[in-house]
Amino acid sequence: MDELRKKATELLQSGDVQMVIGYEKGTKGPRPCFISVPEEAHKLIFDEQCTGNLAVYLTHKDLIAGQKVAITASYFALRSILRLFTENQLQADRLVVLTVSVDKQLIVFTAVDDIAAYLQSAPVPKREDDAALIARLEAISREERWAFWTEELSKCFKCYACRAACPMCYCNKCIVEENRPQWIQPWASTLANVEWHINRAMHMTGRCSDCGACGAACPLGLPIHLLTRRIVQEVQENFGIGANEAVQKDNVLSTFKPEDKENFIR
Amino acid sequence: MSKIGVFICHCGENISATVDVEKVAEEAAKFDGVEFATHYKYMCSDPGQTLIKNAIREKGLTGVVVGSCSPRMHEPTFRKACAEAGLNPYMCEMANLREHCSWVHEKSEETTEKAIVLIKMLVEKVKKNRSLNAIKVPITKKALVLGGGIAGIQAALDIANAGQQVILVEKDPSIGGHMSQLSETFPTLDCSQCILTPRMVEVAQHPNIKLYNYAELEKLEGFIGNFKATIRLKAKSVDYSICTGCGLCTTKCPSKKIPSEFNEGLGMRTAIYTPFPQAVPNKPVIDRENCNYYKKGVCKICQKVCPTGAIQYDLPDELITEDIGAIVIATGFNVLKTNFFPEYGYGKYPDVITGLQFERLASASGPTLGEIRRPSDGKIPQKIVFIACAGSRDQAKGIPYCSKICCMYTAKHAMLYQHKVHGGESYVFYMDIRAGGKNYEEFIRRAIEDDGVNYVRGRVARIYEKDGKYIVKGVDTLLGSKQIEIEADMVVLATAGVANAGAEELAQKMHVSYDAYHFFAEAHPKLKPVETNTAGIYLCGACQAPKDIPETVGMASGAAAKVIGLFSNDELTREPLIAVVNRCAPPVFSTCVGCFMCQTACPYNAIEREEIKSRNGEVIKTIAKVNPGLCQGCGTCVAFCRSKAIDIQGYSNEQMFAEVMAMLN
Amino acid sequence: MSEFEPKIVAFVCNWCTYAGADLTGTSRMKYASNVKIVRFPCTGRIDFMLLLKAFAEGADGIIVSGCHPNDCHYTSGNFHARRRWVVFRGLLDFMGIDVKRIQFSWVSAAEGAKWAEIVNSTVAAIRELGPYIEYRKAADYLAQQEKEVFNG
Amino acid sequence: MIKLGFYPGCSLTGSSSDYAESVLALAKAFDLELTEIPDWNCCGATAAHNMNKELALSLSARILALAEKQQMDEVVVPCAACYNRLSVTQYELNKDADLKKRICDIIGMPINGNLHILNVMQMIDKYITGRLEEKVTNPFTRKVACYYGCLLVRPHDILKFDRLEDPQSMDVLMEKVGAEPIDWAFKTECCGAGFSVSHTDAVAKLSGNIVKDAADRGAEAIIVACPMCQSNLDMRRAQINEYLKKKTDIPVIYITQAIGLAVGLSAKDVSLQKLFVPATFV
Repeated sequence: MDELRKKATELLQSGDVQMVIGYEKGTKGPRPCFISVPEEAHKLIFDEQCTGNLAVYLTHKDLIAGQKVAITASYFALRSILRLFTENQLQADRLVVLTVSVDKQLIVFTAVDDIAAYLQSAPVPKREDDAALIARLEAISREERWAFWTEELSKCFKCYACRAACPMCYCNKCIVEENRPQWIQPWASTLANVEWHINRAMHMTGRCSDCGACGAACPLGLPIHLLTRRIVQEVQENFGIGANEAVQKDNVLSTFKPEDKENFIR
Repeated sequence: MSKIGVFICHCGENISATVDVEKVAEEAAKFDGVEFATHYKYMCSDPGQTLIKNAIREKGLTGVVVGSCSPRMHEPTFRKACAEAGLNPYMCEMANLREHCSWVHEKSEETTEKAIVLIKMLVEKVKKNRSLNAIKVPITKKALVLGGGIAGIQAALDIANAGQQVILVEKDPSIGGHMSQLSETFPTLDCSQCILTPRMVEVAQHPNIKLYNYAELEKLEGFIGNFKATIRLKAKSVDYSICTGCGLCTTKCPSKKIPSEFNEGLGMRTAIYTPFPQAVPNKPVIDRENCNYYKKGVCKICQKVCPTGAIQYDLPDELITEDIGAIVIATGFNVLKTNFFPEYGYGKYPDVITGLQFERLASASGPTLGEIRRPSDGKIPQKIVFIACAGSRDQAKGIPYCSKICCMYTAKHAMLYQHKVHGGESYVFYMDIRAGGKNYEEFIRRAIEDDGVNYVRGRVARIYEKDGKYIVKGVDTLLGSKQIEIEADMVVLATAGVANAGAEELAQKMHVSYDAYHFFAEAHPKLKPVETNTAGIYLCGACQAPKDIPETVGMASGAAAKVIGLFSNDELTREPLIAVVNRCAPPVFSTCVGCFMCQTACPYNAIEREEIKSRNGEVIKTIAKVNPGLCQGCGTCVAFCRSKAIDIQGYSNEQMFAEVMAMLN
Repeated sequence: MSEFEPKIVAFVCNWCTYAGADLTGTSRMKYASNVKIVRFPCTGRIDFMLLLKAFAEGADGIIVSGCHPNDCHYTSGNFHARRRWVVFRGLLDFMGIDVKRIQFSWVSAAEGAKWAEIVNSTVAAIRELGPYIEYRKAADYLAQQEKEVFNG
Repeated sequence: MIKLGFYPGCSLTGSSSDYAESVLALAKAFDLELTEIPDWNCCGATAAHNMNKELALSLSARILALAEKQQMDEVVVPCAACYNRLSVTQYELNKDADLKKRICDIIGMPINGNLHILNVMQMIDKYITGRLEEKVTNPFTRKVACYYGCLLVRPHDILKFDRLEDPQSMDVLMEKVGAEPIDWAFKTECCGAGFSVSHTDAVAKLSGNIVKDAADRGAEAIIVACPMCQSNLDMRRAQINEYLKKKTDIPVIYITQAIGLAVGLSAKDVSLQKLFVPATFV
């Protein structure tokens, strides 16, 4: 951690970057912080508690405002950063990506390819364990699953915290704001909520870092991150493309293999 | 406010027999925005069309829905009628009341109900239609033909004879391709050179053809009608403007031991060379890899003997660019020549050769002046074995396809052998004889019956050398799978036809697709055999798949016809049913966020990058842009775009949405 | 009481299945009139939202059909569509939406008989499953909300 | 010390104990520790899968499961038939989840299906080649005919080992220890294999052709990596000679014996005394 603070101080002092996006100690757990002066670099922390996906800030034009920034990225944030590079949203020369490995080593990435290599070698961190819920959902009948999700999603009041927390939701105009045609009714009601969450999950295909930030951000604690996780699983199982691979090149749904398998088309 | 006209056709009785057309018109008249609804016996007839035209003029219709047959039948008819009455043709839609309703259902209320809903769907759709104008793209009337084999020669001549400009690019020092290497051609046994060389000369002398030999395509930009091709003219070390082609240099060159490509390694050539006596252009190039001067810095004999001083050692590669309207790919194929067949000993045994090498042995201009002699010792083989399907149709070798030409040329080889070596014994091992073609089967029968070639149906397992003979171990499946061994003096392998080594790279350069075997892919396997999936790029000959000369020439003329057709207009007119990226007010400019994932989805490479710049030239945003010359209107990008920034004209999100909503409410 | 007549929406591509359905007509083969066809240039164009909208607006079943693999008029639109449907179907099933109500198929321009068979078997299957009220209930809930909002 | 699993199979504990001994001796010389899979059974060889597919898969599957249970990652399988059966079984089970489940139920053990199954050439290639040339003290300076037989390289789709029609791996290794491999025509011809006991006349003919070609082309030894090939070419030599109407005395040596000798092991270390046709030149 000292190394990280030292590096941040150095980057800010030298003027190499104008801002460091990192974590500081918060009341309950770590919270994001934005440090622009070297004197504040001592606030930075980075441990296994720091799971939030800071990559979300990289596409905030008002926050970044043309500055060169450094970011301390968790494993999943690294995936998101890779994806943002793939989608032409980041410039390699305007960003310094840092992370701290499991054995507490500070890593400064010099090339985008190095991030990919690191993701491949580092262990995937454990997230909040939803195994019990997933097992339950897989065990119950389809009708019961529908009942479960409509019950859960009927509570959603479309605050879009899930969208705000997601680094991949950087569109200028979200599908829910589209009104010609009005694909999704703007108000919060079960069907419109279901449609929104299906759209959100589908739009994450091949892009999702599987960080779970959407679910964590939900003020009602709805398990909506399970939807995107399901998509990650579908991609892995059907096309043999893992999350690390999917984020790196093209898009799972914009590409194909003639030999892709399915068993439901007559 | 929309003013839609609805026109229900009886189609004689084809529709009215099961659908209550009066009721449909009556109900349609009640739909929101419908100004006028009627029915008529034959809407596509002259009076029917007049009915529509009059209604457009008299009622001031803003949209038309014709409820009749399939739009795949008469959409152009009714759109044209609308245009004639002053309505934008794309404001006309058709509801399929015949193929999708009256013909497939019994007469009933449900059938009429369905017809009413179908009309309603299209009424709602047409309300969201926009006037569209056909897309015009200017055309540069100059064609680029890649490859100077028989395919490229034919295509170039056809285009040039139609009065259009052609640039022919050939990678070797001479045009002619594989056909120039052949001895005689099946099924007529006429001499290949005799029929080819006049064409080659015609190319060289044609005022509309500019020939670049020893050149390759370096880069290709642009789109149909508007390509920009960069061509690399490889350094020849000979100034062609001075060289007279006297050939003195090639006789004096001291490096004489270079295996000749033209003779498939069975003869030698010099370092400064023309590949063969009838070469076009008949001027030499220096093969720098094998030239003493380039290797050791001394020699310069060719320069000394050249009467015109044409030899210039320091000439570099040259890059030129040409504006091009259309491209014909005619880069041909190759045959497998590696140690691909360890079991047959190719590459290990000097007298196990490929079919192409046999062509050179049989050719009067070849290294043996047409006598069949063994490469190893020059002896005339008394017993010879031909193996068809050497690699082809062999999943284990990774070539499951049939190379198509081998059955025929193997029969020809065996026949030539029998003609040239009296008393010689020849065997052909084959899997099946594929002789589909005019006079082809008769040719095979001649080989077997008149010339006494022994055809053995079966595979060869192994060839090994023993006491100066090649033991060909095979099986005769027509004799109860009897194992047979033939002690041969020479073996000829009909090795598989494969794509050229650089085919994949070239395809990527031009953005055309290729198949799993690196042959270029046609746009449609049946109906677009000479088009590629990139508009304005056509293909012909064996670069698409192995094929024989008549088929190659036919395809070349087909590709040429496409080019000539394209060049017959000054502008290219295309249906405007293409994708467009939306634009909106600053500071957003477009809801496109520039992720460019649509680029990877587009089968036509129609999506480009567009920079939105501020007044002082600073790039504010980079967004996608659809090239209207390339987009074919499949709409894959539309369904893929998360932020709905791309939409497709004619099948827009609003239109499709309206149709679905209308159907169900 | 009359038998339940399912409403079925067919999303088809112009070049294969639409033409195949035309052939069903020219061959005068009969099929149930429950199905109405929406024509798209290509299966690659079919937005998954349209399927959801169809269910919400009262469809009991959906047919999505296009060119067989390798036959796409646009070379690869159906391959893209196939991937989309694999993922979409997995997600819907996870959420408890009845994927048995969506029939995907490849019907070529020559397969008029296959189109009739697909339609008839789908109608029969959906008739068996009954009306998709379950999904529309979520929409009814929407209507209630609307009432609450607008009628106080 | 590198530890590898070891599956000797039936032949190596009986008629081909010399093969087992030479494999172990060679491994030891290069610091490889081969641990036998405990409680192993017959792989089913060529007999089982002609009779009952399920039985054949179960026999080999049990061996794989036992190896996995010992947390072995790599298993050396010197016998070409065993190597073939174990590899094919793992491939078939990985390909078909239902089948895997059924077989696991039969043997009562789970199978992951990620075992690395190595034949002797692969073992040598992976763990010995790097140090081979430096350790050669007694180069095997003989003309040799490397004989691969049918099972070592087939079916290629599954084994993915060497070139199908003209394999090279033994030739390359033999060159490294100083031998001169000959170019000959019978590298992958059948020796008669399973007819070793039932149709010795067929063996005499098939093996005879192999021996003859090797001898005619001047080979001083035939090098093999399969116990069946070895026994057919060696043990049946009397009948072979009868068939050939000629006395041939070319010995048939396991590749592990030949390499063992080259790196300084004694003839006894590699059990050379067990040959029927003696290697007189050693």
